[in-house]
Amino acid sequence: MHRVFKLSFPLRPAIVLLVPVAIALLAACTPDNNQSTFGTAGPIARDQAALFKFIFWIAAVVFVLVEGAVIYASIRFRQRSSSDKLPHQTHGNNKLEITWTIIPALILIAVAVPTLTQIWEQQSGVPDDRGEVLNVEAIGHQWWFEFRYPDHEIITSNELHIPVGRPVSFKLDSQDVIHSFWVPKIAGKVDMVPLNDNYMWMIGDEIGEYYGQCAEFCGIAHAHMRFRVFVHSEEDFQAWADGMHVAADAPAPGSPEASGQQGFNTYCSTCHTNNSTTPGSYAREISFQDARWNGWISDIENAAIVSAPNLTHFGTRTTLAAGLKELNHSTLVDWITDPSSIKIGTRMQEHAAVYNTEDGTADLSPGQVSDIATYLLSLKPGSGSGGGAPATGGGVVDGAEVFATNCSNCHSTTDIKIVGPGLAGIGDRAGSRVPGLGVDEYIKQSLTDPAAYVVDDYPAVMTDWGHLGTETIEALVTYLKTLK
Amino acid sequence: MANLWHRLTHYEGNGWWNLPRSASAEANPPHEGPIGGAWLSNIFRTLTHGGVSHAGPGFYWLVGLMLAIITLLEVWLFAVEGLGAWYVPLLLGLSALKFVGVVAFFMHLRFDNRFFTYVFVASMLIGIGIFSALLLLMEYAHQVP
Amino acid sequence: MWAFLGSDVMFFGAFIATYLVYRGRSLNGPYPSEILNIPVTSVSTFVLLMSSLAMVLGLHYVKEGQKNKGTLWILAVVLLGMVFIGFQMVEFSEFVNEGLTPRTNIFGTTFFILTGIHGAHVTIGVLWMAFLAYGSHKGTLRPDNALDLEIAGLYWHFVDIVWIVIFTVIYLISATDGPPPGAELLHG
Amino acid sequence: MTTNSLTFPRFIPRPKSDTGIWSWIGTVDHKRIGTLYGLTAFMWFIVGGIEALMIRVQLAQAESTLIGPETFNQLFTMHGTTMVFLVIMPLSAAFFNWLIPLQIGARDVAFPRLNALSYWVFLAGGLILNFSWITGNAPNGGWFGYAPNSGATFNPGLGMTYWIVGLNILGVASIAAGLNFIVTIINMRAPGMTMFKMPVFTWMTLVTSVLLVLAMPVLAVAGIQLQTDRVYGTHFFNSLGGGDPVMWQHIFWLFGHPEVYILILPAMGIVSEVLPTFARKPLFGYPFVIFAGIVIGFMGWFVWSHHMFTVGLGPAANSAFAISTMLIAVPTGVKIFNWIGTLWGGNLKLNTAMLFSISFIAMFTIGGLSGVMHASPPTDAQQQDTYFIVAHFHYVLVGGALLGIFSGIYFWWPKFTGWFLNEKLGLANWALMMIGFNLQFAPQHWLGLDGMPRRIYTYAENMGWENSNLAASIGGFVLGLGILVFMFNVLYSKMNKKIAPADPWDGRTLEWSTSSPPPPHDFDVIPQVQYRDDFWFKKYPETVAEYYGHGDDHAVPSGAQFDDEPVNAIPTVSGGAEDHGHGDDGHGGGHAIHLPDKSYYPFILGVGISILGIGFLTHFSVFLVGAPFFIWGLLGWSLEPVNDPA
Repeated sequence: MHRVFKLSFPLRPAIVLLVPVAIALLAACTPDNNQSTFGTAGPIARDQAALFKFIFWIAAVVFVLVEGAVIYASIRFRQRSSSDKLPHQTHGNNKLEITWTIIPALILIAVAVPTLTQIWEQQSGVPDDRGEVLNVEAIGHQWWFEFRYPDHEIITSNELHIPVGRPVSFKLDSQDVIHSFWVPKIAGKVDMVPLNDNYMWMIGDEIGEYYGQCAEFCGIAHAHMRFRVFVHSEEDFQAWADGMHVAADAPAPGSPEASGQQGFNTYCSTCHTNNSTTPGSYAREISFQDARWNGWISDIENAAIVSAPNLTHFGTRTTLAAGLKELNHSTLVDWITDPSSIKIGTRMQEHAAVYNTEDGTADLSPGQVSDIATYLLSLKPGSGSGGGAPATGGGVVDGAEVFATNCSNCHSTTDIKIVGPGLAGIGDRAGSRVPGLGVDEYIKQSLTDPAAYVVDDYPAVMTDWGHLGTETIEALVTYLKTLK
Repeated sequence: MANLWHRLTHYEGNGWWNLPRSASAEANPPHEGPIGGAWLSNIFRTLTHGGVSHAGPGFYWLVGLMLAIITLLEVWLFAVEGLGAWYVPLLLGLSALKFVGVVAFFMHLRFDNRFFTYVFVASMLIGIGIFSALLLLMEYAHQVP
Repeated sequence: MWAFLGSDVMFFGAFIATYLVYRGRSLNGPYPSEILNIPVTSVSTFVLLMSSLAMVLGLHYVKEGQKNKGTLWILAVVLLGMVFIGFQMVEFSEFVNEGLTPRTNIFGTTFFILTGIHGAHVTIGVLWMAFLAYGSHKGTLRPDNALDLEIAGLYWHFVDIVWIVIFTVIYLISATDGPPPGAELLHG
Repeated sequence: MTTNSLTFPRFIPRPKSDTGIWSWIGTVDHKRIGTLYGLTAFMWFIVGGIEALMIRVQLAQAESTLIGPETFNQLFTMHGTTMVFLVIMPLSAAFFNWLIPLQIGARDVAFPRLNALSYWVFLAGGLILNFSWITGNAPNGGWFGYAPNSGATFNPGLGMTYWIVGLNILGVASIAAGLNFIVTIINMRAPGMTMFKMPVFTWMTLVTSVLLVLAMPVLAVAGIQLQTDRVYGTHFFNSLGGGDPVMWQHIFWLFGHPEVYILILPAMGIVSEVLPTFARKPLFGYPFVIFAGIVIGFMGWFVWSHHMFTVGLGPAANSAFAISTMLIAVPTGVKIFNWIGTLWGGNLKLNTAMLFSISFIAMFTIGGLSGVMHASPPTDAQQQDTYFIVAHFHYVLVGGALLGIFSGIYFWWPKFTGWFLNEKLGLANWALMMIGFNLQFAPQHWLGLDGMPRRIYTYAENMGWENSNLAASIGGFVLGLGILVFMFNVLYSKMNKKIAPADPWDGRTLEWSTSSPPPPHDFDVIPQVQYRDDFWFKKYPETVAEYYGHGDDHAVPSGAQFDDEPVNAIPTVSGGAEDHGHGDDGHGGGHAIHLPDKSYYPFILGVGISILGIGFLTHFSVFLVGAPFFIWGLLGWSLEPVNDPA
């Protein structure tokens, strides 16, 4: 047996212990990596990294001392030959015990002081001496992020734009499960807990594009729940914010964009809004998002409507599917055709009627998909003329477009019930709803005084759309009557 | 301090950790119940049966009566309006009294080791500690804007 | 047994803490103030308290070797325990009739689960005591193995003290709880 | 003992045979139950290891599509649950069962039938949990089961129900085992063994048992609440109904953090036995090691919110828990320093068991230091839910608990079986495990700091995570190879038996005083205890003065007076023999050795409990099947005397 002991070359534990150290040196932390916590671009992340390094070096010293002692003792006091001599049978040493109780305690106090300082700096509200605060509400959804700018009345998704050097105050919420909001290079994470308002703040002090990712396990597509943060110069940020209120140019008739718009309005606009540029669209989109959520939670099995990212000015984005892929025509076509080829588990594929096919791919021809993609990529702040809400433009008002803009979040053009009734065949039945009201009169009354008559089993939630103007409403009525 | 240390760490005749090995070593516990110790027990023992070492039915009836009175008192407090902020602490105090009453005078396991009593008391302390902390956290621990 | 009771302390502690955390968070009625019936529950609390008294007396007589008195008092424990469970069943069905179920609101959730689990403990205790009463009647429960009864008694007293806490916390303290301030605003 | 004169019909005869399957099903022998625990836990260890390797295969390269997200979520959920509840805890329980009666000089545990029940219930819980794989509905909400992601709305399958039912059944087993060992350690010590003469492993078992008994009910509450939410539509964690998902996190971690110490303290106990034996000197600072253990056990209750630093508890709560978390590092450090003190100046036999123990100190230190790094909420904000945390707790649980357990296996194997494990293969086993383990988990530190979140089934190519992940995956397979070498070692050593004497390592504690393997009744005569490490000091009486002698410090002197007193000065049971080595059996008789008779009822009750558990998963009518078993087991148990009248 003793031969075996001799074979256990005593340096072996030393070598094995050195492995992690060696790896540490080899894999020296690389701040260039997209989510490195060391490539900091904001004061919070910088403080956190500095605190980490402070603790790390203390730990390194302790590590070397302790492991050194273990290795030294293992070698120095190993059994030589077969000497069975008994070592001194000590029971311990009280002075030593007290020493090595107090020294770690002192070290921990040294760690605790900067820790507490930073906790109170970072977690007790946004500082008011660092510049004008930008307020953002970030909302986690399975599996994408929604960003609302209450000051600017902007809603967007998956790509967050902030101005450089200004504190951004986040109100974090979630609509479904717990998510976590994390931009490693700018600030550590804070969880998004449903109906538990959480707050954090951050400053991005270097212009650039940064990666963010959901860090709390949130279900099947957790790995794919990412986002981007763009830190702009103040001017660029203003330009972006202003652009978000400029409507996209209407597609030229007959162009692929126009055909794509048609497709979008038919298949996508039930859940996706793509034109939140006009005054009032901010509040409306929030209420739609709530309605979509209620549509899903109240009947998960058969929901025809789910929460979905706002696609306003989608063409200005750089990424697809919550920061997963570079956004271009071919990735977008892949995405629309079969979302699970990029991201498994999307609500879109699960619930949207257009994916109700044998293999789960979209029930669209390649041409249609391509047109929709082209249309979406064309969504950018327009030249300013002729765009905007159709109601404000001159000339012929397109009822279909008005419907897609204003109504399709709650009403489908088929028989499917979303929030309100599906409107296929409305022209046939509108005349018999209220005695004395003809088809046109009934539809008009429903639009301008919706509470006057509510169809059974539907909630009386529709608002007065009289502000659209007579001309628009006329066009809408004409369009609605064509629905079969 | 040194004395305490010795009592804790070393075996000395009646040290805290000198736990008898079996039932026979502690056949007659010095006092009833784990809580309150000899002090509380002796008071009631004197009150009820003049220092007889064994509690009798009379003693139990008396404790039962007191518990019933406390319950009535609680219900009366409930009926009385206008106690305001005193209401909850008063009730908690009274029910703590009942709690101790039952534990101290009804519950005693003669042939069990004192260590188990410590386990129970420790669990009470840990339980009260962590669950109060939990209440505080759920009530007040929130991020501010 | 004390150690087991320590375990049970944590068990009930967690439930009671849950109740307290969620106290006053119900978003819709019926609220505690509308539904709790303090006088009736006071009676059932009294019943359970007296069962503890019966318990110690039973134990006392069994130890003294007075078989018949012992059996009688243990039977009294069983009876009082059953009365308590009866009260609880009446209370539960009453609440359900008035529209409070575990699904109605968070008060219903925490109330039913906490008192229900306590009721399950009482039921186990009643069965245990019935078993021992039978043993006492048959003469197998004697002074020399009164430890069995003593352990069961500890359990019984523990269930009683848990009820003392529940009665105070759920009934007396919460009896005036109405809707939380701004409940209707939360989700409107 | 109490109702034996009742003439209820015996439902089934008592098992009598000492061999064959029925003797195992009816066994109440702590050694056999320990073996069952060990074998079952090792089986789950292989299952959990395969799950881990599948995770590593999927993550070895970027954008891998070998395993889909659904399966991946099930894999990491079951890997965590299995390794915590079905491997480390029961492996520790195997050591408790085998060693506690031997170390305290008893013939069995306090409640042998409860002990058997605890095993059968554990087996049932493990089977129910893993049966979910066969149904394709394995739990997928993470081992932490955060609501609402684990609730019925977002997780409609049966998976999380399996998880809840399985864990609650395992909880019953743990509470039963915990109670049993508390009572055993308190009531059944050999005459003269005061609390501060108990072996450290026994002490750590006691602390662990208390933690088990107090922590598992909290998990049960969490499980019941989640279950009623899922099945009956209550609102405990449903924020739409007034509940709060943060509450789940609090309750879960109220259980979860003591659980961490439940996992690590037994390994600390094992190491505290192995190091002194092979250093051939007593444990350095015995009372300090024990107090550190008690303090850890107590403080472990007040640090749970450090799992929730990013939940948004606000600065005050985060500060408080940061401080309490850092404080708990102090007693842990004390233990590590005392182990080094034990090595220092020793005469170290560097065999496999010792190498595992030394590696334990080294690896656990790394886990402890990285723990301090995220005890600080600001740095934790970057590290929470990243691979840094994964690396940290694997250094604690693999580098700590598992290495400790392997050390214990090599150390006590001769005692358990009567033959040695091969040392050369043991060295290979150790080296492969250490290399593989470090290669797997050291790079994960960097992955975490590079921003790789946990629980993602795939990652993009441009993140710079490929190399480290590949290294980790290779390390995983090296570690797996180490485990294969261990299994081969067992087979090889069994075929080439090298018979072990009663005291192969020149041991220190009472278990080495009886034969290897011990007889069914453990000790022919119950030992009388005079000293800490009584067996050692009786072998080397000349060292007594050296250990207890009056030195320059004052930790011992007055205590030594008492420690040195002959045992008859210590109150013992009536009838205790006064001369050394001729004690009675602890029951005052001193003649016949009474062992508890075998019984089928623990098994029947276990079957009943598991069928009732299945009822929650399937249909309430299954209760009707389970209830008879349950009642039969309970009644039979109550009416059957522990021992038949001789």
